[in-house]
Amino acid sequence: MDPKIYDMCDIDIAWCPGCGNFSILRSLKGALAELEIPPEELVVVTGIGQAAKIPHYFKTHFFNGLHGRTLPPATAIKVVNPELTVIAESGDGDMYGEGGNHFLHAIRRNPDITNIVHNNMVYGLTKGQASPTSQLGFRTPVQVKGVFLEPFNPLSLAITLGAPFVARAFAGDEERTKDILKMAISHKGYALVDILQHCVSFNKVNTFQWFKENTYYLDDSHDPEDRNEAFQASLQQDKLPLGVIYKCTGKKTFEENIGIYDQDQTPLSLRKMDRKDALKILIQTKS
Amino acid sequence: MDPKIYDMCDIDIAWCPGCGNFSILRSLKGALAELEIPPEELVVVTGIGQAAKIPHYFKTHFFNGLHGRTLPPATAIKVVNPELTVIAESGDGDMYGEGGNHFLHAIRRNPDITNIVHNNMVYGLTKGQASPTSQLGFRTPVQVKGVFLEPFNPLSLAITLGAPFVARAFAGDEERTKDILKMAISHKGYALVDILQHCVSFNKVNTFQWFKENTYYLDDSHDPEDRNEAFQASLQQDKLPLGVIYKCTGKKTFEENIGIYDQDQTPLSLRKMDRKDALKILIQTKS
Amino acid sequence: MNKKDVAIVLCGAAGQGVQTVEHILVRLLRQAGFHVFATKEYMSRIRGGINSTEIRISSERVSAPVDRIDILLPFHPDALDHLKARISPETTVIGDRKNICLDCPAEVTDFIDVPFAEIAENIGGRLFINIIAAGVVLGMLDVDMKMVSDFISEFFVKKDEEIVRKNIEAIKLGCQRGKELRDSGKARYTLKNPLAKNEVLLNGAEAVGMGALAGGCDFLSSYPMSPSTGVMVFLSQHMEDFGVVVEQAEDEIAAINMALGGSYAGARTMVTTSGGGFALMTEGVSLSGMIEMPVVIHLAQRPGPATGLPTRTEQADLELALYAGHGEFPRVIFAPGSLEDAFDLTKKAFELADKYQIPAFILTDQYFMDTFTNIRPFNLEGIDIEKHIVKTDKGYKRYALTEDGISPRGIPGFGDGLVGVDSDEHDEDSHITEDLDLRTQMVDKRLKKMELLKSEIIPPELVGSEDYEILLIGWGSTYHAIKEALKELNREDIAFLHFKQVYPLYPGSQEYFDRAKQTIIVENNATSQFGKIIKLYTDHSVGGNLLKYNGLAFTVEEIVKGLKDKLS
Amino acid sequence: MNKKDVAIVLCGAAGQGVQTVEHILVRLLRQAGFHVFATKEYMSRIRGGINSTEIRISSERVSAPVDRIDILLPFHPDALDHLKARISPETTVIGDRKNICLDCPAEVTDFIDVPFAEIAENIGGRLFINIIAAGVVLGMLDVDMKMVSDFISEFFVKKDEEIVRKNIEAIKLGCQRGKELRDSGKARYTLKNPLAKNEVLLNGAEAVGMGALAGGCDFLSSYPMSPSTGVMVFLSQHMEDFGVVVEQAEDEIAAINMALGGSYAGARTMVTTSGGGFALMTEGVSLSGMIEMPVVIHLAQRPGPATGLPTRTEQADLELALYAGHGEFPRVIFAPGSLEDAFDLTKKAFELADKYQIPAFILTDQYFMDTFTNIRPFNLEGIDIEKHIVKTDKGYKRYALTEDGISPRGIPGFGDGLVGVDSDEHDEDSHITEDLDLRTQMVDKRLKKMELLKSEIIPPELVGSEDYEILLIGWGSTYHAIKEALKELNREDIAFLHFKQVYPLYPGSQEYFDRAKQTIIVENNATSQFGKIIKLYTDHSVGGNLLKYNGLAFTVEEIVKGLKDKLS
Ligand SMILES: Cc1ncc(C[n+]2csc(CCOP(=O)(O)OP(=O)(O)O)c2C)c(N)n1
Ligand SMILES: Cc1ncc(C[n+]2csc(CCOP(=O)(O)OP(=O)(O)O)c2C)c(N)n1
Ligand code: SF4
Ligand code: SF4
Ligand SMILES: [Mg+2]
Ligand SMILES: [Mg+2]
Repeated sequence: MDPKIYDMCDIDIAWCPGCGNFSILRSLKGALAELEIPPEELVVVTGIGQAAKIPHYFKTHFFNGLHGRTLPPATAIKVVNPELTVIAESGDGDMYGEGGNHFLHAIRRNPDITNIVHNNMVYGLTKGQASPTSQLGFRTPVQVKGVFLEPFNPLSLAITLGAPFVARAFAGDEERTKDILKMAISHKGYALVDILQHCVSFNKVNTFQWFKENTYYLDDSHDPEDRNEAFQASLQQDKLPLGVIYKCTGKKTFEENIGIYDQDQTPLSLRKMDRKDALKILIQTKS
Repeated sequence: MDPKIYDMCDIDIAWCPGCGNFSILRSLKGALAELEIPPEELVVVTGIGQAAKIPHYFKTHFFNGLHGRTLPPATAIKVVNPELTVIAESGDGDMYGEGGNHFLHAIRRNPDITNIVHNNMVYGLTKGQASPTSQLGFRTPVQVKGVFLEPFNPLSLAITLGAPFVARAFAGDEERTKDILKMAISHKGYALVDILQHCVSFNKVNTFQWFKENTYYLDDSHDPEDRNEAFQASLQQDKLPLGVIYKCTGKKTFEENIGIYDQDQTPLSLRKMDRKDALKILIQTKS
Repeated sequence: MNKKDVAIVLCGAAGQGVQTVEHILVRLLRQAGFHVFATKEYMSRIRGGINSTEIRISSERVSAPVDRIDILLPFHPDALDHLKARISPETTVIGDRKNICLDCPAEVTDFIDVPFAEIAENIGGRLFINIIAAGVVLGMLDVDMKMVSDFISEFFVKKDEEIVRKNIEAIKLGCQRGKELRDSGKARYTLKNPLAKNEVLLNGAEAVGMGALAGGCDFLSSYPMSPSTGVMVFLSQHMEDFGVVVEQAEDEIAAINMALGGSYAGARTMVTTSGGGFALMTEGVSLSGMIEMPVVIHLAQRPGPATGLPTRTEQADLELALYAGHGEFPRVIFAPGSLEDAFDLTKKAFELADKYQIPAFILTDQYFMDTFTNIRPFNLEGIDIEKHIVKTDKGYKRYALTEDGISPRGIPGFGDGLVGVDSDEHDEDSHITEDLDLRTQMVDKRLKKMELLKSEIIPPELVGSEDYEILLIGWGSTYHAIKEALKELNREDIAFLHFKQVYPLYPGSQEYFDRAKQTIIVENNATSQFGKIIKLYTDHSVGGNLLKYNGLAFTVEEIVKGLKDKLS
Repeated sequence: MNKKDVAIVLCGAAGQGVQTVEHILVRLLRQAGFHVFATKEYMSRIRGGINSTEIRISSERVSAPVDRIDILLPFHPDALDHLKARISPETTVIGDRKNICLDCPAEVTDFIDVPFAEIAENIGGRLFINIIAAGVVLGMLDVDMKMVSDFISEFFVKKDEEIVRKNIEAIKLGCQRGKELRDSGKARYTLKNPLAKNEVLLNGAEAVGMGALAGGCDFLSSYPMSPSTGVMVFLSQHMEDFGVVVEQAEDEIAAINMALGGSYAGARTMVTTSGGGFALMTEGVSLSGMIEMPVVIHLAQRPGPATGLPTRTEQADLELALYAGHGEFPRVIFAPGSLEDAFDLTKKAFELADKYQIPAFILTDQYFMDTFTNIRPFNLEGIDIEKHIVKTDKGYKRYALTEDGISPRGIPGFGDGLVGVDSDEHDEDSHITEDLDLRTQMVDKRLKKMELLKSEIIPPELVGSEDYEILLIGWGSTYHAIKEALKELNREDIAFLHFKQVYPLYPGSQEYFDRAKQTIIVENNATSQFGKIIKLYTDHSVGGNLLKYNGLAFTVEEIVKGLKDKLS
């Protein structure tokens, strides 16, 4: 498929020129095109923030909900219609701050969705406060003395929680980000892709250059199927590893576990409902 | 100190006879007495649930707030008056379910509080639904086919998030639980004590006996200061290790970082406020 | 003593098996053809404390709690103290002498000593006490022994034979005692016309749950919270036979956001919650308003603020339901008074939510959830489920501006179009907009649906004479109690207007008020919240009120007395 | 052209430095002794789009937005289209010809070509455009050059010398152009009586922040959300000099629960938030009600529902603030109309919250937060902070039942007593209770405080003739616009009643309404929420309304026109 099929004409993109979000959008379109997923079979669920505006900029079904509430609707959409490809996508503040509890429990639930986080280590849309991933010492108008909360490590956390696919990418490398996204989307079960993203307006510390200098790709010596090794890799701070950190297959998904598709594969959303007889029987049990 | 100084007369305890909560209460009183912490210097903050009723049963200051919201008020109380010993205590549902986001971020903040969780692997007060720590296959009136969400491992999570003290205890062993609590309370910084607790009314799987058979104490060969070793220990599932799993010292606390006590050690709550001059100066900067 | 109905109260600590007695009695008595009504009040604890269940048995339909106790079965020494205000010389107390505490202020004039504990020990242990007690009641009411032992066998079907046998023995011994009492004339009730034979026995949670199933509910996400959990448990039990996704969310915020996502994808979704849990959902309610996404919210009220009294009842979250969520958007709020209402209105809530793409509320309360009554089986004619979903085509616009404000709703994966929804102000195609004229149009479009909703309002039900001078007003779960009180008062000049839909208000309400010389509202709260809604949306200020907010439901006598005081 | 005040509008994309021009202009013009007023409208994005700032400069006090544009400085080709409805033959457009788009529907009759870009390039780059533009305005208004260059040096003090020099050069060049225009008579304004010399220039966020400091605030926990973040930023900047804990919470639920914990421990705490964030706090509001814990809630409104228009303004969360939280408990709600109000009322909110142990609200909005005006420095006499905290003794009971409903509040660590608070219904000692008579007493105790609160209500302010026939009603941030409109209308028979406290309502309000033949309410929302509060709490139904809900604040002309239409 040509990534052009996702293009929308006549749109005014609200991102700042030079922002890493543009690259992420291109990588995502590329990945979807190569996976042959047409817009009609794709739902992108987002919260609120700069990253969360992404479904307004390409052709897809979308649910642009509340700040921090990306994962609950995404999980529900997938279970109601498993035939759809569901991507839950948002910023670091949205996903790990306001939405932290859903992050924990969505991973436990293991729906077959891809969770993409644009991690610019700052709150962009609200003009530059610290996010959970902001680095120690990062100064903002609110964190006047610099951040002193332990930065949140989404990768280690996801691995600890049992996520079956955990990866890190860098927006600055569109090609490899595309490849990582392809793997994540194809993976059955919950897949996290935390994408390091430069914010040219509010993060003057973790810039494109900084990310370039402080990341490296994991090579073949890394075995993503070894959970312990993956965990160790996720903890590395001196240089941040990129690529698929952890991967395991065969974990049952939420949709499979819930039981609704044991007998009948028809998506819930398309089933015919005739409940008169069943209700009659049910009511009689109460006599 | 004699633990009797915490006794209240004439109280009607709402816990079921045989419940592990009674033992936890005794261990806690013992620990506090041995640490010579009088009720007047202690604040117990709880949420809602059976465990959360604990401060109604012994002498202490207490803030029995909302379900899931134990850690935010506890953090605030400690920073407003660091002279108080602050314990944030509640059930597994409260702390890891409804309160999951605060669990994540309180650990990042590292207030000098002790976080005690009565982990009975079930929602007691609401009559027996699954909690985040319920084991796979656990059946309830809501989880009719048994739990299939990945059980939540609070210890691994806390270690991953950078908690400086992480321990597991078993309510059935009052003496050693008391010792663990003593270490946790004395530890400077956030300290988690997840206490396995038998619920005789709603958890017929993870009973006193089950916990007895499925736990063991870490011995001297375990080095709690080795984070990696601690993490590995926290992951053990065949038999659950008890004791101090992880410990590190010297991490700055929230109260120290926030800056309010850099110059003046007086608790915020007891400071005199005269702001007229400072306000005059401030207003003049706006001319 | 020869009453048309008997009020039996069982009282003991949590864990003493009072619920088992209740369960057995109400079902057997209904099978025996009596009308039954059972309601309980209990503490927020699992064991201990002191709880009570009132069972009314009658040859006429009976559906409201009374203060009066005809027969009291105390299982605990604190029982008499707990119920002292309700014990009168008319009360027959049956039970162990040791449960009649000596320094109890209650004046027990009619005590029948039945040594339950001793009899039980003889059979094999104290755990048979409650079965024996049930037997005594059944015996006094002359229920057929065969029916009783069949029921018991069935009830204990999963236990081993020895246990079944002992339980049958226990209940038989109890029945025998009951018969003896009956025959001795000590406790004689002539309840005629057993007519309830073909009826079913349900509580509020089941009626709401069945209404949800009838309304096409196929997705429920919720977080446990008394007294709303019953609906989640009910649907969980029927997940398989009805194909319903039931998911316990990590918190209430996840619950409502899941429900909205599910609805977006094409399911008919619902949440069930209570006060504090609902408070957490209010941002989600606003999202439903903005993205015009159907969701049914069952809000089972309990006394607040905050945690309040988790197992008690109140009607104090009406204003919260009405104003929940920031910004301005339409909604409907139903408040069932009867089990039939609960079924019909829950079903209707799904229909309206879907048709108008709005949040629809069912407001119940702990009293309503936990109370059993026998009723005729629900009418299932015409319960065909009509989904208001369109197949999309290429140019589909989710928020097309239409005459009446309703934009045809598509779902992803059904048709060729793309379906977007956006919590920001949006254009017709659901993209973020900063076009401020469009903003105004979109607000108007959403609010316009309020007008359409007004054409479907359920009128209030007038009980009593059309020719009233005094009009009682009530809403929701107080229905039966006020109705019975009205009957008791037996005055031609008083009628009762019951609102099942509390928002938007029925436009004809004004007329009812105008016809009255005096209006009195009865509410289970402290500030007369529905009275305020009436003041706001009609030109009437309710004249007087009868309010109760101690955590218990109104009894018939309380209403009678309260009204007599006001009217004298 | 000889106006008593000039309305200048700067318009460009986000990131083009419009805010810098605004910043420099308003401060320099105020220093020059003019009265200034500056308000902005902007899109929810960081770069691009199209935003505008209106600056009014006058010899008389001026505090409200107007539609009229006297001077327009377009920095972007889309500017004229964006502002077309406000451009008239009276508008002088100054700027680069390339920013006057040719197919723009706006009729520009008075265009002065100043090649900003070219001049800027000559100095060293396009980034000087905005400084030059500022200079032009300053020159036209004849501001002293020395003052200007001193200000610029100070403004760029942290930059290197070369940059300072170039900026001074730029602003001088601009000033020169401005003077030439002034001298040529092309754009002449005679603004007399510069009197604002000793005044200060503040926006709403700063006024609320200073009020909080004056009210003794020493703890703020919040989560960023436009337009409420300004208050958090303000307090963060002054954490050190005032000893305030400012903590960014992980979410709004944590924020309010931290604030309640901080208050319990003895701090004076506050949260600042907006629509959706506040919706998440509603359970916490109920907790404040139940445990009787003071907390000040600053709610800066923006258009909803849901995410709505994050950077726009609206007055549509009044009902939410009033009814937020399950259960029944007292609260107060203030809505400042002026910066002075914001200071006084925020201070007062802390006092009342503490004295009555309740949640106290300050309701502002984006317009109010972001708008600058010069005012006299706040009066700091009598700002001594009185804490209503008692030292406890051994037998201390947190919820002692007292005559007036207020139980003396102790804190842990101050005195010999133990201090417990409980979100369940509790006894005097704060332990969980199931004593249902006590429940009623505790509800009464909490609600009783409402009566006391009524004795401290701030009366509405009547503007205009006492002898009115027509009464305009407004609340909160519309104050100045309605006031100026009233002056403009210049009719003896019209007065304006402004409510700064919107709940509980001033008991004497009724009288004001009774004296009017006609009442008209002006609200920045779609359903007249304050009108509903008047209907509910007085015997008056407001006669007509002027509503606006496109996301912008009312301008003077809009109100004038709206009223004329209604009155004709
Ligand atoms: C309930 C709620 N709280 C706060 C906000 C304000 N808000 C919008 S976006 C945002 C943070 C954005 O940060 P992030 O998620 O990292 O996205 P980015 O803009 O950096 O891409 C916040 C706090 C909101 N919209 N809703
Ligand atoms: C907002 C909110 N949601 C739900 C509840 C109902 N609730 C009370 S306690 C509880 C769970 C208790 O489980 P846990 O925390 O494990 O404590 P336990 O009773 O097992 O000790 C729930 C769901 C509540 N009080 N508030
Ligand atoms: S503010 Fe930062 S994250 Fe947002 S669009 Fe601009 S550069 Fe990107
Ligand atoms: S329900 Fe379980 S946890 Fe609660 S008191 Fe009883 S035994 Fe303990
Ligand atoms: Mg971000
Ligand atoms: Mg538990």
